[in-house]
Parts: sequence; structure tokens; C-alpha cells
Amino acid sequence: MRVALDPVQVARARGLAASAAQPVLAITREHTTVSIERAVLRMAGLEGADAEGIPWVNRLVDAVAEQVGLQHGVALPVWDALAAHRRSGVAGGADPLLTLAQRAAAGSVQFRIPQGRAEGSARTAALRAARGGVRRVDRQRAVRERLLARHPVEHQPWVYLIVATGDIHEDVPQAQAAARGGADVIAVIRSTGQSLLDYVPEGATREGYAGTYATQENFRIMRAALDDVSKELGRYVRLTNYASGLCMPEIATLAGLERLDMMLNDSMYGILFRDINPIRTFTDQHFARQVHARAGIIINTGEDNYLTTADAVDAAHTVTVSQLLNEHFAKQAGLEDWQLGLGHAFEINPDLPDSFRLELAHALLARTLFPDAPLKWMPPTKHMTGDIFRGYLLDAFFNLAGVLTGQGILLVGMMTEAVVTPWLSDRDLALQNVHYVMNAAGRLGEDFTPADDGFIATRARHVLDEAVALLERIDADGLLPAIADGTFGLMKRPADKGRGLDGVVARAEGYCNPVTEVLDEPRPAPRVAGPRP
Amino acid sequence: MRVALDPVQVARARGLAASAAQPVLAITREHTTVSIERAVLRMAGLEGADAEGIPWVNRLVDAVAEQVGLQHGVALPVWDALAAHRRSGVAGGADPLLTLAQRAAAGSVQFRIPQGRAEGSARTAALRAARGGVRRVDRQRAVRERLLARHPVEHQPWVYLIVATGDIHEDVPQAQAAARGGADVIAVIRSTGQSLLDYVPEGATREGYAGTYATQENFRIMRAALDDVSKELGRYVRLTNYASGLCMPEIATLAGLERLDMMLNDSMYGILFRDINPIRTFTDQHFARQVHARAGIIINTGEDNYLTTADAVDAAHTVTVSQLLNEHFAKQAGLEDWQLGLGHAFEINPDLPDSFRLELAHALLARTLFPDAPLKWMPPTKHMTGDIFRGYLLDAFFNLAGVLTGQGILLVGMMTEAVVTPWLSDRDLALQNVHYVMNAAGRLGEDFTPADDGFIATRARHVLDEAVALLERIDADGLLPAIADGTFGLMKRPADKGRGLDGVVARAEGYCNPVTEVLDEPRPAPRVAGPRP
Amino acid sequence: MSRVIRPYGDATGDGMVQVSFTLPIPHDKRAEGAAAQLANRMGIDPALVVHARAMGPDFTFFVVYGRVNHLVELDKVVVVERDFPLLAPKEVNARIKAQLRRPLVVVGACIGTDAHTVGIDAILNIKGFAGEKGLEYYAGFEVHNLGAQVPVPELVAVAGEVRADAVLVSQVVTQRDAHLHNTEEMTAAFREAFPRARRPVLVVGGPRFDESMAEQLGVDRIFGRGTTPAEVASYLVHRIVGEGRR
Amino acid sequence: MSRVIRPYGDATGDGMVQVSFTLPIPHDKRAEGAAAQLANRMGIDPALVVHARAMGPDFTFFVVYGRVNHLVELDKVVVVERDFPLLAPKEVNARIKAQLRRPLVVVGACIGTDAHTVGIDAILNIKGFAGEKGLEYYAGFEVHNLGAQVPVPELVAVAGEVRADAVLVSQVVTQRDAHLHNTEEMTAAFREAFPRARRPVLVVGGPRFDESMAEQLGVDRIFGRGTTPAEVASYLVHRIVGEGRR
Ligand code: B12
Ligand code: B12
Ligand SMILES: Cc1ncc(COP(=O)(O)O)c(C=O)c1O
Ligand SMILES: Cc1ncc(COP(=O)(O)O)c(C=O)c1O
Repeated sequence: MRVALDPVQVARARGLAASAAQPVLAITREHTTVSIERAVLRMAGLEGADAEGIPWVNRLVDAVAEQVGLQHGVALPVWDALAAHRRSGVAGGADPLLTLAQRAAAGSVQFRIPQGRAEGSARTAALRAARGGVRRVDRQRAVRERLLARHPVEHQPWVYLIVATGDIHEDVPQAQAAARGGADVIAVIRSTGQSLLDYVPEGATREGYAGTYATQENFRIMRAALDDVSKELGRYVRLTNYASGLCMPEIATLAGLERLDMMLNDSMYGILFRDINPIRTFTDQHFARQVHARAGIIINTGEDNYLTTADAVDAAHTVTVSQLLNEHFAKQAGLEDWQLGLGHAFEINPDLPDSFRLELAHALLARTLFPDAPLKWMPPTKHMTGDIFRGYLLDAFFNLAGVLTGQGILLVGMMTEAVVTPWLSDRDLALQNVHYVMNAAGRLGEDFTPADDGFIATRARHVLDEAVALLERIDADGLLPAIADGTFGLMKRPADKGRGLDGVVARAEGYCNPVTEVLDEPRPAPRVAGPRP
Repeated sequence: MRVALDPVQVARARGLAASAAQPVLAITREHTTVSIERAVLRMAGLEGADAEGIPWVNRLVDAVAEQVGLQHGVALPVWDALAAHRRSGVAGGADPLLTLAQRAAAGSVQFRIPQGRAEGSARTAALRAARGGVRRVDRQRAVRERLLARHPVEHQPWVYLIVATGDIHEDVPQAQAAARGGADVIAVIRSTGQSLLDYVPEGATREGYAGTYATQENFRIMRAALDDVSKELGRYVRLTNYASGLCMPEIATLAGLERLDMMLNDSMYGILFRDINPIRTFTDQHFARQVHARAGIIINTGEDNYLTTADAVDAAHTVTVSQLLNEHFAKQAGLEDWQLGLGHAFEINPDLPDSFRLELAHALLARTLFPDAPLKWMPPTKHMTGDIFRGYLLDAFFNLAGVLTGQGILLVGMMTEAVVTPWLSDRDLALQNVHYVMNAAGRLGEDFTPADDGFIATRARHVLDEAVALLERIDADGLLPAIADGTFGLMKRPADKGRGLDGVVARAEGYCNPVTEVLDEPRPAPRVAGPRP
Repeated sequence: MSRVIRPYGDATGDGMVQVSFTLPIPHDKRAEGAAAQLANRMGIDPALVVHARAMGPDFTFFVVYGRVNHLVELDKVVVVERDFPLLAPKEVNARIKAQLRRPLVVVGACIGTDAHTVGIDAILNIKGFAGEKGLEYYAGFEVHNLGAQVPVPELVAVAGEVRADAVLVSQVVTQRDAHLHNTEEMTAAFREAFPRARRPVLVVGGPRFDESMAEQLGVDRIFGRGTTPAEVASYLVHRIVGEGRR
Repeated sequence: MSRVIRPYGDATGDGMVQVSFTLPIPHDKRAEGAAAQLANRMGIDPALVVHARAMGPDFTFFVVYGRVNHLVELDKVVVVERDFPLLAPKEVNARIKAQLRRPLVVVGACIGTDAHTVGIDAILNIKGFAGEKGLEYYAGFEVHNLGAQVPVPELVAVAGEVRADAVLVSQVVTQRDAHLHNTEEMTAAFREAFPRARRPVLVVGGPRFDESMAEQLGVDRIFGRGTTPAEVASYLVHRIVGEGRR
């Protein structure tokens, strides 16, 4: 099902988004961040943490930053120091990078920005290390493709469920139960505090609040558990986490290494909802998306969030604008259409007359604007109350709108949305809701053809017009000022404020990032696609 | 919204229904029943019961039947005896009919079938008495019209709610709460046993099982309570009960006298689901419908019930056949289109693929076949389970089908359908469900146009074809044999079996029923209509 | 499996439950406090009153979530387990034929004013239930299904006439404990009409019966929600044929 | 109104309630018995297990209906009633001006890792809540809204700097009692940093707080679900201006 849009207006919207994004992309190319540099080390295989739980990548990057700064990137000083180690016969053990980090943490390493021949060999060694990591990512992608061929997921939308106990060992049985109940995608929500941590916690964790820490070990545990259940069910169950917050680039890297399948990754979410500095966020995001592109990961953007703070009717066009920006940023980072789980949400006040028709209009607008992207459709949250019966009802209409308008990824709503993080039984009930709607009314779209001049199509075109008008303003005034003004989600975020700004570093001439260099090398086309739109 | 049907096939279906009903109508014209005769006395104003709770109308009719039989009707012997009373100076008191009944019960009255002059004056007196009753009915109808003009109900569907505590004094607050919550129609369900009682209980009652006895006093109490709340709300709240069971004609009469607004009244329900003799039922039904026609009461037929015992897909066409028969019988009794709340129900197994589309097809078939009738749309019951959340979900889709297909009277489903008779809170939650659906998606029909050759229209035509085929068989073999065969609801009911057969009496030459005679007199056209289709 | 468990919300042992109810008081802060009090008395602590809605001026509906303090002791769970083997129709017929040497006579009915025949029909009619054929399909049973709203005296009379081995009664309406009252009336009538040894086996069924109340109600067995014909057939064989009754 | 009431299903005094929960056991008859046992222990008798659904091999979800034996004693209901007059913005401003002779200084924040600012914004921002303007709109208040995820030490420092009369803290995430732990941490820090007499009035709010726990948590007042700005403004006037504090 589609709505009729003016192709000239659509092209104009895309053009304006590209033009508005341009200056921001330029800025990201001129900067690096502590987390990008740590991601380089993670890609090179540096794992683990010290006795206080501070990861070795943090220790090493901090040491480099302190001694020589990060403007050239961490790679050159680190692989230069590794070479020096080797030369001076320091026992590198099985893992010379780890040894280096440990020694650097103890203050026993002297870093420098290598020059000339030394620079050349450091760069080559770093590239080799990075390529090793990227190969691991490629292998995981190949494994996914193989498993998907064996246990294909043919239907759409993909049913997406959240797990959020805070304890990875409770998450596992809940995720498996959800998969058995019909989930195609499991997302392990992160603990409330994690996005503001400037390091990625280590190991299996059991102490999250309203979510479980994203750690490499937790990723592994959950991916293995879902592989088991995928085999049991003959259906590959995807795993999702959040490449967001101060460690976005690292988490993206870990996701590629541990075969996560989708990642929440929005170009502005961290700015707006975590008060992370805009430059930090955009810079981190570009790197993270390059890694996602390589890993064959589908990103999910976060436009739904705007509608939890702004009104879903008044601000409908801000969702469209953000989707267009997210699309452009993503394409620039190498992501393809099938990897763009652009977000939107069923958040219109249910007491508003014709609310369901308005939702259909908004959902169809996105569907028509992005015909090849697997849209991510988010359930009602803001207008959910403790009335769990009403909640179950709203979720049913959300599901109906989802199947009618061909959404690719359906995040299943919970009747307890306003009460608790989802219980096991909430998830089961929610799945029954989805399955009833899909089975009973899934093909209703065939009977349903909104008239070109009807309420729904008219509303969709109106929102597009508003989006174009806003993009014109943003293009004229700049995206960063628009963000500072509260354009998105009513949150005002100036470019010089926010957390993590001190982790942003202007690149010097000769800046070296072996990971992006490897990612920029030409490679064969991918084979797996998202849910068919 | 309509589906395209072949007008020739529609006309054929109606013609066959008329032809199949013909022999049964002939039989009803040749019979009377104890309850019809009691209804005559009730219309003439005879109320009350003896010390054992046996109503005076029963006492009097039984006395007449015993002495002279009922083949001439109760009117001639009774008004003849009244005249004799008067002549012989027996103190008639304020209420000579009551006095007569009391004396007859005591065995002190000698009845005869008056002849010649005596017959003429008995007939005239009886007609006068009947006309008095019919005038009361007319006055109530006028009151309803006045109240409706003052407190109009403009929207549709009318929201119909059941009250079923068994205690009229609990029913009242619950009905008022429901009206305040948005109910347009309150139905007080009857106690389980009442349909098989061959008398109408007296007075206010508090001891029903799963329903409250239908009594004249209970009717009055509830109508007064709803009049109060109608005034409070500025919206006339209709009252419904059941003209069914062994006392159908009397209850119809009481409904007219006490200004009930709608009555469940099906031509076959009593036969199929209460095992009442077919001749008794059809005969009672014709009289009852004549009274309803006069009272401006909307009848609700009971096709939904078939789908609780038979399968809603396999037996879909039996619903259509029964609707056509109900329509024909009703028209023959003087009811007009706006008074025909023809029944159907959302009872397809929800696990069936495309179940919702099938429901839409069936609902649209009825809507298209009976464009001027205020269809009565019944909620899921059979496939409801103790899973109240799933129940709430199914009810939502029932509501959606109802508003999409323009149903006139929406009987609101309860999430506790499989558990208990509705609780106060069930009703409130159910109303919220209806109101959400109506408000959010009520006008979705404007965007929704099932294609002429699509799944929905094709299914609707298929059911119509099946209905025509069945009507051909019924027309050929006879309606009574079809009922005996289990055609409707899989219940097999031979014409010579069933309860109440001994209350059926073949009319003699000169049979007199003053009520039907008055009803047959010409009168001005009615002014109030049902929910606009 | 642990013998002592607690409800599971989203973590082992968290004890979380959901409750809803109506209180006959207007909605205000006190009403919410009253709801919390009731939840506390039910053992829920802390009790979160997450939803309160006025239903007119006199009633308020509540949804409460919270942790219940009670433990579930699996060892103390009372349950009527099937204490007889589940037989295939063939075996049922064979055992009746071999041991009883005549059909086992069954009378079925909805008694009192209950007209819900679908349940008893599911057990008795050929069509059956959940893919299993009903008792009429079995060669070994002679079935007399009296249908709906059968008065108890009539049931007793028919049972005597046809020399019923078993009487199967369905009760679906439970408001004001109608099913319990009707069952008690029925068993009393059978006790009165038959000498103990000749009384047919009395079985009642329906979706809202508590299966452990058989003794209390004076019946031999109660079957609840979702009973299948084969269970009933097997029980009758076990009870009547297996024990060589009569 | 009667002082002792019971839940109302469809008749006065019937005591009917609905309960749902999950037990960590596979679905079978014993599980249904276990569900009934739990309901019984909650005071529900008879308890009808009307729905049981296996969620995988290890868990079963239940819906139970039944009559609860407990009474609700309205006299014993504990409730935090509004014990101060509800003032219009004009009055609030007038009383602050007349009695305090300077704006009343308020600091607001979501503390800990909680980023749910909508609630505190509803109270503080001009936009307000439920048609009422927030405290920023009042001439009488000087509002410092620190936003989301404010560490407690930072909150204490700002409160000192701006000489806050009141500190308003929002807590929305309640899993594992996060809101209680964070509140306790906050009050402890204020107790440590300020002498008793100079400590700002401490107010917490959020949808899942129990308003009667103020003392236990060491705050002056708790505001729950659906609080409006005027209530908070009126409380602050009553507590700070009305009592002539400072
Ligand atoms: C179908 C139905 C009807 C049909 C009945 C048709 C018929 N010929 O049976 C019609 C439309 C006529 C009807 C009418 C009424 N109904 Co009705 N009906 C239902 C409905 C929707 C389904 C019941 C059903 O068929 N279940 C399917 C069968 C297969 O399940 P079952 O009965 O549980 O039987 C199984 C087991 O329990 C067991 N079993 C049952 N009996 C026996 C007996 C033996 C011996 C054994 C071994 C096993 C056994 O085996 C069966 C197979 O597993 C229920 C709601 C629901 N979804 O449950 C309401 C329901 C039962 N009805 C109800 C009511 C109140 C009525 C009325 C009284 C309303 C009124 N006042 O007019 C009327 C009057 C009926 C009367 N006099 O009794 C209420 C009862 C409330 C209560 N708990 O007290 C219910 C629950 C609806 C509600 N929530 O209000 N009803
Ligand atoms: C909007 C929202 C978000 C937005 C927040 C945007 C923002 N800037 O605030 C976004 C999308 C960012 C978000 C994120 C998350 N959320 Co959130 N979110 C919600 C949601 C949908 C609505 C909350 C809301 O805005 N309510 C409206 C306001 C006006 O109501 P209120 O907060 O109750 O405030 C009123 C009163 O309580 C009171 N009040 C509140 N605070 C104060 C303070 C004072 C001093 C006073 C006097 C009064 C007062 O006055 C207000 C007006 O009446 C709820 C679900 C729901 N429907 O409730 C989930 C919910 C609160 N979120 C939840 C979770 C878990 C999260 C995450 C942690 C998930 C994750 N792991 O990623 C994240 C991370 C957030 C973090 N670090 O804290 C859970 C909390 C579960 C629990 N009980 O512990 C909820 C309940 C959803 C769920 N069921 O899982 N969320
Ligand atoms: C796009 C996006 N990213 C990230 C998150 C949450 O992650 P964090 O842990 O960074 O708050 C969300 C939350 O829903 C989101 O929508
Ligand atoms: C058409 C019709 N008549 C009557 C009734 C019930 O009335 P009774 O009390 O006669 O069983 C129903 C029950 O739903 C019905 O559908």
C-alpha cells in the first residue's frame, strides 16, 4: 500500500536533507573521538579490563592522549610503541597489545608520533591488525548469511521484542521464551546509566537497572543462546543492541565482532535524549555506521523518541525530516537501503478523533518515501497508562497499522508499558496480539486502497510539505543551530554543550585510522537483505 | 460501505423466503395459544397474581380453557361473563376483570361461548377493552417519540449493553453506570429458567440466575431508572428485554405497555434453543410482532445463536436464510424496515487465516441485503476463553468490523465472556474499547473500498449463493421439516415435539381476538426510526 | 524443580502479580489508599496502584501490581490427577464387551434451567470434541442424551427406566453457585430414589467446576474445562467395568 | 458510606477480584492446582483458574477469578491527603511577594541515571501539565531545571550555589527499586551537606512512588502519578512561605 506523493517534492526533500547534512559531515571528517580510537584498538583485538573494571582500551587510549594527544589517532603511537617493544625484547606474550596496554597503564611506556620510516611501519602494522579485526567481522557476516540460508525468515514484519531484566542470566531464558513465542528479533535493552559511561563494561553482568549492560561477553552469551533457539526453531532469531551513548563506535565494533544483527543507531538520539555533545555524536556515529555497513548490520533510527516529548501530530514532519537526515548520513557511511530501519511510532493521542487514520497516514508516508528500507515501527508508549486493558487495545491497533502499511520491523508493544519493564507474560501476551492481527487481518491491505484525495493521502502530503518547509529552514540556518533550537523532540542542545565534548579531538594532518582505511577498501557486494518492504 | 451483489439473486432469495414462510404463516393464522389469550387479557388491563404467584391472566384463561376451550379465544367467554356479572349485580369493584378472574379461580364463574346478540355485545366490549390497552401502548409510543425529540441519539451504531445480576435492585445502578459510560441501549437479560415458565412472574424480583426475571414491575422500575439517567445525560437510553419463551405474546404486550424500546424476538430461537414447539413459537411470534409493530418497538432477531452451536464459516449462509425468513415474518406482522434489528455475529474461529476479512464479508453481506434495517451485531462468545486480554482484543476487532460495515446496534462484547456474567467493570472497559474504536477508526470506512472482485466481495456473494441454494431446498421440502433436520444451529426440532404444544389451540370458526382486530384497524404512519443505516 | 516457588514477573523469585477489582466508593485519594490496603491484605507489598478509574459517582476500578509474599508449596498442591488409564475407543469397547457383556448405559443431561448443551454434546455426540469422537460413536455405550433444561425428577425417572450405569450431568451457568445447588439437588434425588448399590455412577461436568469437590457434592467424579470424550469413556470403564460393578 | 466494604463484581459484597501471574513451572494439572493454591493464600476462595497458558517448557501464565475474603476498612486507610490549600498562580505569587519578599528558589532534576525529564518538566516548564502552567511561569519562582541524569553531588552543589529553598527531584525508573535507592542517596547527601535548619525542602516525585513513604525516605514530600504544577506550587508556599521558614 502506498500513498500518492509528488515526486518533485520527494526529490526536493532528499536534496535539502543532503545539503543540510553536508556541513555536519564535513565536521565529522575533521574530528576523531576517544571512543573511535578505542574502537580501533578493539577491532585490533584488545579486550579485557583492569582490576577496577576499566577496559584496557581506555587505559591505552588515555595514556596515548596524555602523552602525545589523539590528533593523529591512537594507531600510529601504539603500533610504533609495539614495534619498539618488540625491538627492545619486552615479552609481548600471546597478546602484545594487551601487554602494551598493561605497561602503559603502569606508566612504563613512552609514546611518540612516529615519523618517516617508523610512521610507515606503524601504519602498516596497524592496518594489518585492523584488517584482522575486519576479517573477523566479515566472517561473522558470512556466518549470519549461512545461518539465514539454513533457517530463513521469510515473513514480514519481523517481530521485535525487548528483554530488560538487568541480569544477562535472566535475559537468556526470557529471550528464548520470546523466540519460541514467535519473536524474530530480540533486543537487550541497556541499563539506564550505560550511555553516559565513557567505557564499555566488561564481562557477564547481572546488575543493570531497567536494562542489561552491553558488554562483549553479554553479546556473546546472548548470541549463542539465540543460535541455539534458532536451530531449535528452524528460524534465525536476530539479536539487537544499542550503538549509542558515549561508546557508540566501540559498541558498533563489538556488535560486528559478536554477530549482532541490528543496532539502534540514530544520528541525533544521543544529542537529544542523553545530552551528549553534538560534534561527539555525529563523529562517533559516522564511524559506527561504517562498521555497521561492513558487518551487514541493519541500523534502527530513533525518530520515535521525538514523539515521546513532542506531540505526534504537530511534530509528525520532524520525524520525516529526521528520517531523511538519517538516510543521508547512513548512505554517506556506506549503509544500503536494506540496512536502514528508519524509525517512526504510533504515538498520536488516542483520544484524538481519527487518530488511527492519522497514524495510517504517517506510516504510509514513511513507507512511500523509503520504499526499499525496512522501516522500524514503534508502539504506543507515551499515552499508555496503568490501564493494561486499554494498553492491549492500543497495541492491537498499532499492530494493525503496522501490517496494513507494510512495516518491516515491528517493535511489539507491551500492555504494561506505563508500569514496569516487560514481564515474561507481557511479552507472551503481546506476541499473541501480534499474531492474531497478522493472521486475521494481515492481508486486509489488499482490500484497502486509500483514495488519492482522501483523508489519509491528503494528510500524508501535508506532512511532507511541512517537512520540506522545515528542511528549507534547517538548510538555511544550519542543522546544528536547529538542534540547539529544540527542533527535534523539543530538546534544545547547543553544539558547544553536552557530555563527552572533552573526548572530541580535531584531527591533525596525517591522522591515521586503520579501521576506516580498511573499510574504505573496495569489496564484493553483500548478499543478505532486510525484511522485504 | 457495500458489496456488489447481483440484484436478480437478491430478489430470488427474498422470493424464496416468502414462499417458504407461506405455509407456516397459514398455520399461525389457524391457531391461537394460551399465551396469546393471556396477552389479550393483559392488554385489557388484567394485572396481578394470586397468593401462590400465579398471575390472574393464567387463572382466568385456564378457567375458560377448562370450561369451554380456547378455540374461540378467551375474549368472548370473558366479556360475556363480565356482562353476566354486571347483570347479576356481582360487585365488580374498581376492576371488574380482576374480580372475574378471582371468582373464576375460585370456581364461581360459569363460562359459555356467547351466541347471537350476546356474542355481539361481548365482542364489542372486548374490543373496547382491547382498544383501551392499545391506546396505552400508543401513548407510550408517543412518550418515547417526545423524549427522543428532546434527548435525541444521533450517532450510530447504538451501543448496546447487557445487565444480568439477577436482582433488579443491583441491575438499576449497573444500568445507570453503563448509560453514564456511554450505553445507548440497556438489555436486562432474563433468568435462565424464565423462558420455560408458562406464566410471567409478578413484581420486583431479586432471585434470578444469570439474569433477572422479566416482570411488568421490573420493566417499570428499569424504564423509570433509565428515564432518570436519560434526562441527566440528555440522551434517551433505550431499554430492551426478551419477547421469547412460552410467554412471548404477553411479554410483548407488557413491553408495549411499559415503553420498552427494543425486544429480542426471533421467529425460531425458542424452537431451536429452548425446545419450544414450532407451531407454538410461530403462532406466538406473529402475535407478538403485531404488538411490537404497533408499539414502535425494534425487534432483534437471534441468528447469532446459530453460530454458537454451528461453525460460523460453514453455517454463514444459514444466518442469511434466517434473516430473510425473519424479515418476511416481520413484514407480515406489520413491522417496518427500521424496526428490524436483524441479528448476526462475529463468531468465526479467530485462529482461521483471514478471519477478520471473512467477518467483514459476512457483515457487509447483511448490510447490503438489508439496507434499511438497523442490523444487530453480536460480539464473539464461542471462541472467547478465560484469557481476558485476548478477549479484549477480539472485542476490539469486533467493534472495528461493526463500525466499518455500518452496523446499527452494537452489542458490546465482554472480556469475561467465558467466565462470568458481566461485571460492572467489564462493562466499563468494554465501553472504553468501543469508544476508542469508534473515535479512532470510525470513519475508516471512507478510506476503505473492498474491490468488487476481491476476497471480501467474492466471499459475500458466495454466501448469498449458498443461502439461495438452501432456500430452494427449504422451499421444496418445507420450513418445518428443515427445522426438524437441524438446518439451523445444528438443533433438530420436529414440529410435533417440544414444550408448550399443549398450549396450542386450533381456532374455531368465529374465533375472536379483539387485540389483533384493533391492531388491524388502519392508523397513521409512525414517526420514529431506528439507527440510520 | 524446586518444591517452593514464587510468581515470576521478570526475575526468579520476584513474586510479581497483577490484580484488578472494583470498590464501591467514589474515586479519590482515599479510594486509592483503600485499593492499596486490600492489595496489602492479599499479601501484596509493596502494592502499586497503577490505574484507578471512576465508574460513575459510586464505583472505582483499580489495577494493582506488586510483589506477593506468599509462597507456592508444590508438595501441598491439591489436584485431581487422572487415576485411571486413558484407553483408545477400541479398548473401551473391547473391555465393555468382554467384562460387561452388554452396552454400558449412559444418560446425559443439562439439568435445572441450564440450556448449555454444547459441553455435554461434546462428550456424548458422535461429533465429539477436540478431534475425538463422542460416546455415541462407541459400540460399547448406549447413550441417552436428554438435552437441555431437564428437571431432576425426569432425569431420575429416565435413569431408572433405562437402567443407567452412569448419569452424566452438565452445568455451565455458575452465577450464584447455580451449578452447585443443582448438583446437590440431583445427588439428593438419586440417593433417595436408588438403594446405594444400585445407584448409577454420578458424573458432573462444566467449565467452572472445581474438580476436587466431588465428595462434597456427592458425585463420583467431576470433569472440568477442556475434558475430552476419551477421558470420560476411560473413567467409566475403569469405574464400572474395571471394578466389576453390578 | 459504609466503613467496611468489599470488592464489587456484579453484586454488593460479592468480593470478586481478578488476578494474573506467571509460575515458573510447566503447564499441567499440578500447575493449575498451584495457581489455585496461591490464589487461596491471597485470600481468594473459591478461586477459579479460568486461563492457563504454557509459555515455553518452563513457565505458565494464569488468570484467576474469585471471591476475596478480606475486608477493606476505610477507617484504616492510610493516605496522604492534601493538607494545604490549593492556590491560584496569582495567590501564590502574591504570598511569596508579600511574605518572602524575594522569589522562591527551586532547583529541579532527574538524578542518578534517570533521563525521564518529562515529569519534572511538566511541573517546572512554562508549558506545564494538564492545562496548568509550570512553575517557570510564576513570577514568584526562580527555577533552575538541571535536566536529566544529574549526579547527586552536582545537585547538592547547585542547590548550595543558588541558595535553593526547595529541591525537586524526579524518579521514573523503578526497576529494582532504583527510585528508592537514588532518593535515599540524595537525602543522605543533603543531610551531610547542609545544617538541618538550612537544608532546602526536599521533594521527590514520579509515577510509581508511594506517597506515604516520605518520612522513610527522608524527604519532606512525595508527589505521585498525575501531580499538577499548582499542587506543587501551593505546597511550596504552604511549607516555605506559610511557615515563615528562613
Ligand atoms: C454457546 C453459549 C450459549 C448458547 C448455548 C447453546 C447450546 N445449545 O448449548 C446460547 C446462545 C443458547 C446461550 C444462552 C445463554 N447463556 Co450462554 N454461553 C455460551 C458460550 C458462548 C459458550 C459455551 C460453550 O458452548 N462452550 C463450549 C463447550 C464445549 O465447553 P464447556 O461447556 O466448558 O464443556 C466442556 C467442559 O466443561 C466439559 N463438560 C461440560 N459439561 C460436561 C458434562 C460432563 C458430564 C462432562 C464429563 C464434561 C462436561 O466438557 C466439555 C468439553 O471439554 C458461553 C461463553 C463461553 N465462551 O464460555 C456462554 C455462557 C456460558 N452463557 C452464559 C449465560 C448467562 C447464558 C444465558 C443464561 C443468558 C441469558 N440470561 O439469556 C442464556 C440462557 C441459557 C440457559 N437457560 O442456560 C454465561 C454463564 C455465566 C456464568 N458463569 O454463570 C456465559 C459464561 C456467558 C457470560 N459470560 O455471560 N449461551
Ligand atoms: C517518555 C519515556 C521515555 C523517553 C524520555 C524522554 C524524556 N526526555 O523524558 C525516552 C524515550 C528517552 C525513554 C527512555 C528510556 N526509558 Co522510558 N519511558 C517513557 C514513557 C513512555 C513516558 C514517561 C513520561 O514521559 N510520562 C509523562 C509524565 C508527565 O508523567 P510522569 O513522569 O509520571 O510525571 C508526572 C508525575 O509522576 C509527577 N512527577 C514526576 N516527577 C516529578 C517530580 C516532582 C518533584 C514532582 C513534584 C512531581 C513529579 O508529575 C508529573 C505530572 O503529573 C514511560 C512509559 C509510560 N507511558 O509511562 C517509559 C518508561 C518510564 N521508560 C522506561 C525505561 C526502562 C526507559 C529506559 C531506561 C529504557 C532503556 N533501558 O533504554 C530508557 C532510558 C532512560 C533513562 N536513562 O532513564 C520504563 C521504566 C520502567 C520502570 N518502572 O522501572 C517505562 C515505564 C517504560 C517501560 N514499561 O519499560 N523513556
Ligand atoms: C535510537 C536509540 N538509540 C539508543 C537508545 C537507548 O540507548 P541508551 O542506552 O543510549 O539510552 C534508544 C532508546 O530507545 C534509541 O531509540
Ligand atoms: C433472539 C433471542 N431471544 C431470546 C433470548 C434469550 O431469552 P430466553 O430468556 O428466552 O432464553 C436470546 C438470547 O440471547 C436471543 O438471542
